[in-house]
Amino acid sequence: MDKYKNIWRKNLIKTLTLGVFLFLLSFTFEPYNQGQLALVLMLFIGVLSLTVLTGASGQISLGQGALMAVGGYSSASLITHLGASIWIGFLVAFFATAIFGLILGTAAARVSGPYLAGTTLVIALALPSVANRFESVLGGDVGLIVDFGTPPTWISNLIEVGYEQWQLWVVLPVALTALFFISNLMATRAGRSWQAVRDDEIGAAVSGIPVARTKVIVFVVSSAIAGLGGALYGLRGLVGPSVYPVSLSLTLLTAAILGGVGSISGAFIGTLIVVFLPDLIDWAISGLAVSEQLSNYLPALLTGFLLLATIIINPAGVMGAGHRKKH
Amino acid sequence: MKNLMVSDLVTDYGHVRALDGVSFIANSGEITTVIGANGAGKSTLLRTISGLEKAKSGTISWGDLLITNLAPEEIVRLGVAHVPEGHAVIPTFSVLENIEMGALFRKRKNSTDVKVAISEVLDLFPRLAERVKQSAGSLSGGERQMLAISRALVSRPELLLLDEPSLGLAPLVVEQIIQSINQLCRSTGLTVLLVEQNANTALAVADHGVLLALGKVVSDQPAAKMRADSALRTAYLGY
Amino acid sequence: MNTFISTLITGTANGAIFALAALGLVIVWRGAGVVNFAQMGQAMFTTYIASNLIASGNSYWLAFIVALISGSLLGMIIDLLIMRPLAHKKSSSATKTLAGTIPVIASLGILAILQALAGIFWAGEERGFPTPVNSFYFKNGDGTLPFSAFNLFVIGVVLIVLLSLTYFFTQTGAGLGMRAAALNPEVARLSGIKVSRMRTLSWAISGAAGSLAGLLITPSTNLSPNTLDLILIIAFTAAVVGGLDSPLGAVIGGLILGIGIALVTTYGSPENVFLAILFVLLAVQLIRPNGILGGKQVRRG
Amino acid sequence: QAIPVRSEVGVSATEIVLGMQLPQTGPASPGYNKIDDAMRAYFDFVNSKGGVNGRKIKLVVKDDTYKAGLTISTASTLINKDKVFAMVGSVGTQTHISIIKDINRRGIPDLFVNSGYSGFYIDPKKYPTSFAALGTYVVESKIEAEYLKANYAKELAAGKVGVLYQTDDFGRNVLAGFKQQGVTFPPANTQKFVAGSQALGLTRQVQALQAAGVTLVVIAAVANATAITIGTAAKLGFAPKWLVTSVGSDATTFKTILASQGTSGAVASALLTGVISASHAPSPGEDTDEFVIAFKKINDDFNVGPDKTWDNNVLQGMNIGYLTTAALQGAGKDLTRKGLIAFMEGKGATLSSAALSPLSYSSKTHEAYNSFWIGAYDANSVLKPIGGTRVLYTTDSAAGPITVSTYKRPAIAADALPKVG
Amino acid sequence: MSELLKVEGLSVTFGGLKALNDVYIDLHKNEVLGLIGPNGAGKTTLFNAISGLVPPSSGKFSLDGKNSDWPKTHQLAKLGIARTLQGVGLFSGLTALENVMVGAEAHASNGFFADLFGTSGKSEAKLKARAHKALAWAGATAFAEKLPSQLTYPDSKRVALARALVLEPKILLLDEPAAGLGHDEIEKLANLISQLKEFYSIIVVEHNVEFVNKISDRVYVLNFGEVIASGPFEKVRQDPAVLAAYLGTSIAADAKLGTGN
Ligand SMILES: Nc1ncnc2c1ncn2[C@@H]1O[C@H](COP(=O)(O)OP(=O)(O)OP(=O)(O)O)[C@@H](O)[C@H]1O
Ligand SMILES: Nc1ncnc2c1ncn2[C@@H]1O[C@H](COP(=O)(O)OP(=O)(O)OP(=O)(O)O)[C@@H](O)[C@H]1O
Ligand SMILES: [Mg+2]
Ligand SMILES: [Mg+2]
Repeated sequence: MDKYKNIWRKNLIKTLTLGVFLFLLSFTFEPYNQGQLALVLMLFIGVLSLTVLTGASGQISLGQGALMAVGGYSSASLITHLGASIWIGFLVAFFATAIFGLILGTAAARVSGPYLAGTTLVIALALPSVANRFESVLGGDVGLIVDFGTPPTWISNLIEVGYEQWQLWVVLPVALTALFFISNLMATRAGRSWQAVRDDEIGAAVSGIPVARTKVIVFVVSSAIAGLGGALYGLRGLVGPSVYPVSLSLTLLTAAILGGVGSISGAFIGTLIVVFLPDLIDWAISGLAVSEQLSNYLPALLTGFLLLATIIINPAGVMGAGHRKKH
Repeated sequence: MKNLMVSDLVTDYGHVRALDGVSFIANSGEITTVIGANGAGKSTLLRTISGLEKAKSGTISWGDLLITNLAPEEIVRLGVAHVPEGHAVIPTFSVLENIEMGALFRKRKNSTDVKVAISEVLDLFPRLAERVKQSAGSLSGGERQMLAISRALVSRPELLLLDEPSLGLAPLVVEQIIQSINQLCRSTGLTVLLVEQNANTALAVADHGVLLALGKVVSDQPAAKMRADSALRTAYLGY
Repeated sequence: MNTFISTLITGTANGAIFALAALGLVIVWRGAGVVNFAQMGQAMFTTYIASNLIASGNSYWLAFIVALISGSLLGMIIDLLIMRPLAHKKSSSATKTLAGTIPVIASLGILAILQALAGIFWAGEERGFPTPVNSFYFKNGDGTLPFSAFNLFVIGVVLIVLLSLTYFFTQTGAGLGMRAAALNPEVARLSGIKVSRMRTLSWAISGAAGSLAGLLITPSTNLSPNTLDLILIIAFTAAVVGGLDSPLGAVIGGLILGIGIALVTTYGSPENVFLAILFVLLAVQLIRPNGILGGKQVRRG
Repeated sequence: QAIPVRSEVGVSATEIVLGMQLPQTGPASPGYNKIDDAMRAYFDFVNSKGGVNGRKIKLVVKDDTYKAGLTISTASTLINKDKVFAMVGSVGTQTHISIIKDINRRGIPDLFVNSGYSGFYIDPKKYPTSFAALGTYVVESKIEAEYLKANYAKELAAGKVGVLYQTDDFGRNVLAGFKQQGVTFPPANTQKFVAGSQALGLTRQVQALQAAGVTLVVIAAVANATAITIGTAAKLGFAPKWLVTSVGSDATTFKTILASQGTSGAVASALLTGVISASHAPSPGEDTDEFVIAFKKINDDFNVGPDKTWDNNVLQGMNIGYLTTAALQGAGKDLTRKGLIAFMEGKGATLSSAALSPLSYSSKTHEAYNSFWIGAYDANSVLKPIGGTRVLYTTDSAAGPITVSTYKRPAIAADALPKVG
Repeated sequence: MSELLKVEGLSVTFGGLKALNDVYIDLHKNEVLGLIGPNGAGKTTLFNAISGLVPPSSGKFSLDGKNSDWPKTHQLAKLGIARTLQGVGLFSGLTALENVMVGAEAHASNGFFADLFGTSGKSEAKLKARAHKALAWAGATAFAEKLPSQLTYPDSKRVALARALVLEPKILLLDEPAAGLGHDEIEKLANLISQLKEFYSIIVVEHNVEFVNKISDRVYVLNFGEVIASGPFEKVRQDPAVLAAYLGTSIAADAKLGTGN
């Protein structure tokens, strides 16, 4: 029973351990890998949002990238037009996407499975149109140029920080915060009721869970997290339609599947795989005389095969069958 | 005369051994009942016979045919119909479609032969006859069970595997079904393997009884004798 | 000619094409319980095969038939190599969550592979693709009617596919068996239905239908590994709007989308087309969550 | 004489590493995916002649599938992992936007960007290292507008000129260029489509233009959308005069698409015949042009890409290879990023290339070609000067006037290598 | 005895079908009420109406003597009504313990934000303790950490019962709790229900007449959506209408009651 007493403390220790580990690790990295690690963490937040949605509530979204875009646009327009700091941008991204998720969830709570997948897909598709409609604010198809900026002087006076490293330092606390909160939710009543709704709506309802509201809440939480990831993702250089294409959503889904849907650590591992796969392929074929046509398409080909292999050999993902979150 | 002969049958679920060397014979034209406590392996036995589970070892023969580990759809085609545990129907199908499905492999859907078979089973369950167009998902629990049985009967089986047909059925209906099945046995030579929780009822209609415990046959004797054996009952069935 | 009428006609012609693609989706959904995102990838692949045949001097109709055959073969291969092993996997608790999602994800993987393979085999210039019959619009006095023999041909094909599908699913035993196999394999097998064969059959049929769609769509979209992506999304939306399990719904959905897009383009702005699609989709879901003609699910305690 | 050893990134005594990104796969790749192979072919040719100052040129190409999110990653790979000395010839406006700030901040030369978006070049203080490879959309369309005003004044006055554009920076820049010259289109004559959605058909737009009774249509769309538009119009029996911006007027793409649609080669050529377009370079079909002859040979000998069919894209790639080689020569043996940029700003305008237009690089602008000539396709699908003599018009991306240029392209050297410094 | 729950004039229709027609039922404190009747008589529908899963076309609902609206499904727990579903109906992705904790939703004091910040440890521990108690009641302590798929049928029914009990409801609605259970198990269940009677009022839908006889104080017999008889089982089973509609010939009924032989 003690296990329950200090949920926050346990998750905080877990989260901080990971954070300190990654922080220290980053010093041994070259800028390239620092940037890659930052990318992993940004996408990890996105995958986490998908994990919440698909893993805990059984709803599947093929348009998670569009939610990330909402976060990206809301923070970037604030930063470019009002000169807000990126931290304010994160906050706004979080809440703006939460509200968007509320609206979307209210409509989507009624549908499930393929229907939801379709809706989210179309949302992703409609994104450029929205950006074009509000061109003066959202920058049309050109988008809004934003970046992580430079570290404040008190840091740069202390230590020389490269751009990639600074990226990582900004992303890390945000990712850890998201991780901490999601871990908390998944370990308690909230996560339990989400799973109950996923497994049996009527059973959940007679147990006193307001099913429709719970589904909406899942959407809101998932969206807010996605928005946060999207804001970070945009800061890499640009917030624009071609930054959040349908393929981004598919990348997130791939990472979630490779890592084992519903598992938080799996989400991290899956993201690592997705981000480093191209490097791996480059390395693997560097010595071989591969035709350009083949090498161009190799990443897509391998991702496809990896996805298929994962679900055929072990649908639960790399975290192993029968893996379940334990408190 | 086609008998069902099961010998030394072993079936596992992963590490769980559900059937542990089961042997018995169900005689043609008779009702053989398989009884035993929850988890004894009754359902597994029927599922292995009908091919839904793979036998690890042992054999099942139906008449002169060895049917061990044939695919379920092949086994059905040999005249073996299985009404699995629970209300196995397709909820989004109408009642009629659920029944028709059982006759599909024999004849074209609209052949008179099939129509006759369907009207026969609908006679057996008037409640269903009133609801042929209704979707099976909206049926009451008992009605769904009737539907599952109808689907099996419409294939005009020679061997009927019934897994707790009385589950969720009103006593009157249970009585009716058992009577009809009894009658089918006597008139058409249907062979029945009946799994029941309610040993008393089952033994009352059956010719032969097989008592399972922990995946093993602990008694195999004429039903009347088994019914009278109070020692056996207290030991394995708790009354 | 009256703008409104010509808009309707153009929309109908395009809608027929979306409907054809949507029908392919409905077949696999009904026959194998899978939303097949690889559908247009398969179509793209077989259209490339046809295109190469034509380029090397064969007749259109030979290429047409080869494409249909290879479409159904490709469908069968996908089922045999991927979908069947997936269906045979016992679902563990971890995968139960995703039971309906796994084939969808598999189809996304297949799509990636097919597009990559097409790129490897045939990349290079984007190609066009011929129509079997004249695609020049009919003359109407001194103007033109925005409608061609080819449009008529497509509508004819859609009607034939629709009618035969409806007949097949509702009137024939094989159709019933196919639906049963998708909905509850265990019960279907116990009814003597050869579930695996049914699923393979439905993949084959939908593969052929998809190929057909590809052959008739690419004349207007051109051919490259990715040009059909957009069509897939539109077709999918059409199927969802109409109700995924209803062939007639798919056709209605396709027409709604085709005409809707034409109307928005004419009277609104093309920039709002996708917003309009989204709006229609959300509206349909709020009013009829399972699509216009989709079956209702009964909830029971 | 020994080459001085400097610790400049991407440069060694024997090698210069250049990076490039473009859509090699995906919906936006057709056509563009030939540019890198042509560039590499030219570099291999240079390397076969001993390289630049003894250094071999190595081109590292990354595929960004035209997704800006990916561009950022591939740029990071090029910069941090492959440690390129400079970026060269990168393709795509939207994708390049996502990295231009970062590249410039790092002081990495960003040469010969394949985008006509003027925002990249007109303010060198903002993007000091980025230089164009094309004329900007605005320059080209200003010149085209002027041509319309001179030759189609009646139609303009009668409101018989229409436009079809894609709603992105390209389309909007073209409209802006026309507007700058005082050419605007009545609303009924103005049709648009969302870039990338042409697969849904452009029939409605073409019908609307037909209904509006226009007799000349300006198309500001990518090559395949242009082909779809002209093909659709043919089906509708609508045969206006077409003016196609250079982006969408690749004859090869046009004919490949229409020909494989079953439109016979003759009909496809007929559709293209008379289409007006503009160019800063010779048409690839001009087989008497000395650059075309030289580049074609290099392409035959050195191109190992999947599709090396000679066309506008290959010509463009060859030209960038040529210019890059020239710039590297000009930056000297002691090759540094700063030095290269200084050379581009100081002497870049003196470089010559296959183009018939001079280059206009300076410390005030990083635009490339500010001159275009107007031509029409002949029956052999070669863009030929209208009226027989080629007239070059010059202007800028701002409000500058349009003048006739007297530039004469210097001849290509016998060894087909640029000669600088 | 006061009426804890009263349903008056309840009618439910599905399309043209009248599944329930003017049904009156009352439940007293600490009473076990049997609800029997042929298949499709409307028993589950009655439960569904009380639990807000189907909308009644007419009828009044009162709880504790107070008239009120028909409950919404998710408010059921708050009103102190727990129900089991026909069949098993556990959440397949949650352990037995977690399943039962979900049943205790109404007692949970941790809100969303407490969960978010991870400060809900105390409340979670309380829920867990409650769940353990309920599991113990239902005799399911041993498999608290197991997933439903790892449980035998009777064990999963125990967990399902525990999920209802954990609410400590005023009213317990049990839909065919004995179905599929062996003789032994049924015996244990009957004993358990007799014990529970001390704390709760219970309505049981069941086809096992012997079981119904044993546990219920009164029974209602439904047929074609109408109450055709009510009262103590001994009395009702003599009713010719009930015999004809439900029990069948008296001899067969005797056999099932275990009084034959
Ligand atoms: N799918 C399964 N996976 C693992 N074990 C199983 C599975 N199905 C049954 N078992 C186990 O196999 C044994 C026999 O089960 P079976 O269902 O055959 O018993 P039964 O006699 O039919 O019981 P009941 O009367 O409850 O229906 C039991 O211990 C059960 O827990
Ligand atoms: N959603 C629905 N649509 C149409 N008819 C329905 C619906 N739900 C229930 N019915 C019908 O209402 C009647 C009552 O069903 P109910 O489930 O209440 O019966 P029951 O008494 O619980 O039967 P059983 O003992 O077999 O479970 C049945 O005839 C059933 O077919
Ligand atoms: Mg059983
Ligand atoms: Mg019921």
